[in-house]
Amino acid sequence: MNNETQADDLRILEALIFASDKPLSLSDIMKWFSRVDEKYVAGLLASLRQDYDGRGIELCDHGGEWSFRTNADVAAELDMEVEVERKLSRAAQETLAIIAYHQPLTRAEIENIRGVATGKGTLDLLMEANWVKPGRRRETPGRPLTWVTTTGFLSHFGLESVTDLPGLDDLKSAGLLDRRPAVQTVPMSGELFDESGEDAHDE
Amino acid sequence: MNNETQADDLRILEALIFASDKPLSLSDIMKWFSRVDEKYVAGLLASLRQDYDGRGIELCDHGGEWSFRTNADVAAELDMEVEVERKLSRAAQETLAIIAYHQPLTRAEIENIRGVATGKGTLDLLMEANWVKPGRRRETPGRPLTWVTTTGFLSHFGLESVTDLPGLDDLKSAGLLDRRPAVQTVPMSGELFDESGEDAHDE
Amino acid sequence: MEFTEDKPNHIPDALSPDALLLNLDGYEGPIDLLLTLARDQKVDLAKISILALTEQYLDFIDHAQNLRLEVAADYLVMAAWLAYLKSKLLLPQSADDEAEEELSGEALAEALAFQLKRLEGMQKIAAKLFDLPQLGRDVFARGDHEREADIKVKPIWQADLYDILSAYGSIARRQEYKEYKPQTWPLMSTDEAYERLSRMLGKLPRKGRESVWAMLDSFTPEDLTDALTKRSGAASLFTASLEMAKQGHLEIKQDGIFSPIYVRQKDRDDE
Repeated sequence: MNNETQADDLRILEALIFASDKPLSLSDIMKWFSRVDEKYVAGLLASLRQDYDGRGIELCDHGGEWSFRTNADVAAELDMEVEVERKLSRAAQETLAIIAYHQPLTRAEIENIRGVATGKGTLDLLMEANWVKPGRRRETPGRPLTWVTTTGFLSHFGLESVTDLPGLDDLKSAGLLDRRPAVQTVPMSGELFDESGEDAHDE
Repeated sequence: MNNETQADDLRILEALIFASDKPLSLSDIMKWFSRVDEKYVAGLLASLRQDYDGRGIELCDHGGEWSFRTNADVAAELDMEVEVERKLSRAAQETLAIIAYHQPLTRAEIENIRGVATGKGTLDLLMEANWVKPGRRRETPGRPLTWVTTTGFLSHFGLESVTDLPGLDDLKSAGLLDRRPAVQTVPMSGELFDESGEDAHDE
Repeated sequence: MEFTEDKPNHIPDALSPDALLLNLDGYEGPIDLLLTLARDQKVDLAKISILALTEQYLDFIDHAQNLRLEVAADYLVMAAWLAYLKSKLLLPQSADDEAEEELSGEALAEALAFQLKRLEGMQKIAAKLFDLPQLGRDVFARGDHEREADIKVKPIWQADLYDILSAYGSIARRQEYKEYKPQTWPLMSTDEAYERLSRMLGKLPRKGRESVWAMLDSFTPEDLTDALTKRSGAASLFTASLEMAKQGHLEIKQDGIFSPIYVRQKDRDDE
């Protein structure tokens, strides 16, 4: 692959992501680059991201989907006229945070953490915003559905992956990312409860 | 105006034009740059255009309105072909059948047999499908092109040769010639076609 | 001058029973209220006095007698649980407790503390999450789309042999419905024969007013191979020759029955 071809490929890649009305995954992009391998295109993406580093526009990777976005640090200056979105209720914000930091988790586990029943509307709302989706069923009695966040969530909050969630390490080291009911977290209580089916500590 | 401020202004301008849902005129842009003069902003625009020169995206000025556009010379590369299965039209099926049974024959002859004019598109389509191809020119006035089937036709329809096609008697016994109320236009007689003038548009 | 004390702003109106009812979307349950109370102690949740917290909560429930029943019920469950917890914490731990394998007051208090800490952690992180630059508020995607990458559809034409055969069958069927046309035969008419004869006789060598004798058979078109058309040609030519003789353009002679017939052109006397 000579340099000239690579420069052309970069231009095509740039135009492609720019022209697309939605973020493009590597496999989307590969449709245009069938004659080369994914590793080469991943290299192009990295190089293109480098080109835009620190500019007013950035090439962003949200959960493996690539798009151009304005740089967050010009947000204040940009002060675009934005239709004010209906502010998410505190309950919905909390629920989203709990799903994001504890995923995958069941609705019962969300309720454990929040200490209140979760209205059906809350998860619907988060699903409608394309921030959460049902994940796999937990292989425990009743096979409850789990909930996980989407790439739309990552894209909205400008995160490359869920491991980039703010304060994740702090919460983890404080032991707060525990999906079990509170009483089960007390060390000496362990033997009182049947934990055989529990997979709460898998992160 | 120091360099750092100018770099920041460039970033804001870049993000602004990118995020705008329509091309922005200088006076639009000035709403964001009220503390400086138009000359300065015009300088920023020129500098930004320079930055994008030769990239996959270009900063374009169309009648004093600025926007980012994909570079015209990579636009063609973005177009992609996707293969979709389509059912052959009745007209094309008939035309193909006639060529298969009567080849080599001219377009005028096809029309005589079908009893209706055959659009040029039909033959193009059959050629594109690699089922028919132009044969030799007929050594009659006008030297009309004849049409024949291809080996692609034989392999697609699982035939060893065109002589394997069932005869009219076979078709009749297979029920393919069953009488049904035929509501169709009265076919024109062959003599109405001027052989010499036809196929004038042969490629 | 009247003087009202500012309410501590981190203790919301929820602490007045009426407001509690109105604020249900903000304060959804007893845990939330407990957390608010815990925060009011302005201490690390890990070091919080569960006993003091429990007393405050139970005071609140006592105070809030006018709560709507279904809301109050939710609070009362927690109140009962906390009352139990309080008794556990106050009573000296008996040897029986261990035997009954019940959670000690300390363990329950620890669990409650964890629950509150985790909830607080989640509330804080939710706020932090929504402080992130958000798409459409702080960060923007491209606003205008002048073109998309154009994805052309290339048709892959589908047809099987049956389609082709039935198409051909329908053409053949259509032929049967063609308009009726009387059958015509490729035979030479008398008119054609007359025209042919006079044209060919004109080309024969001439002697005076007459041409040379020629056999009538020789005027039959050479390309007639079929016996029927040959006979019809001969008949038409014979009829035409009789017609020409009658008009005085032609002389006919025959030496005997079934002998060849000869004709020669003859200018009419009046010409």
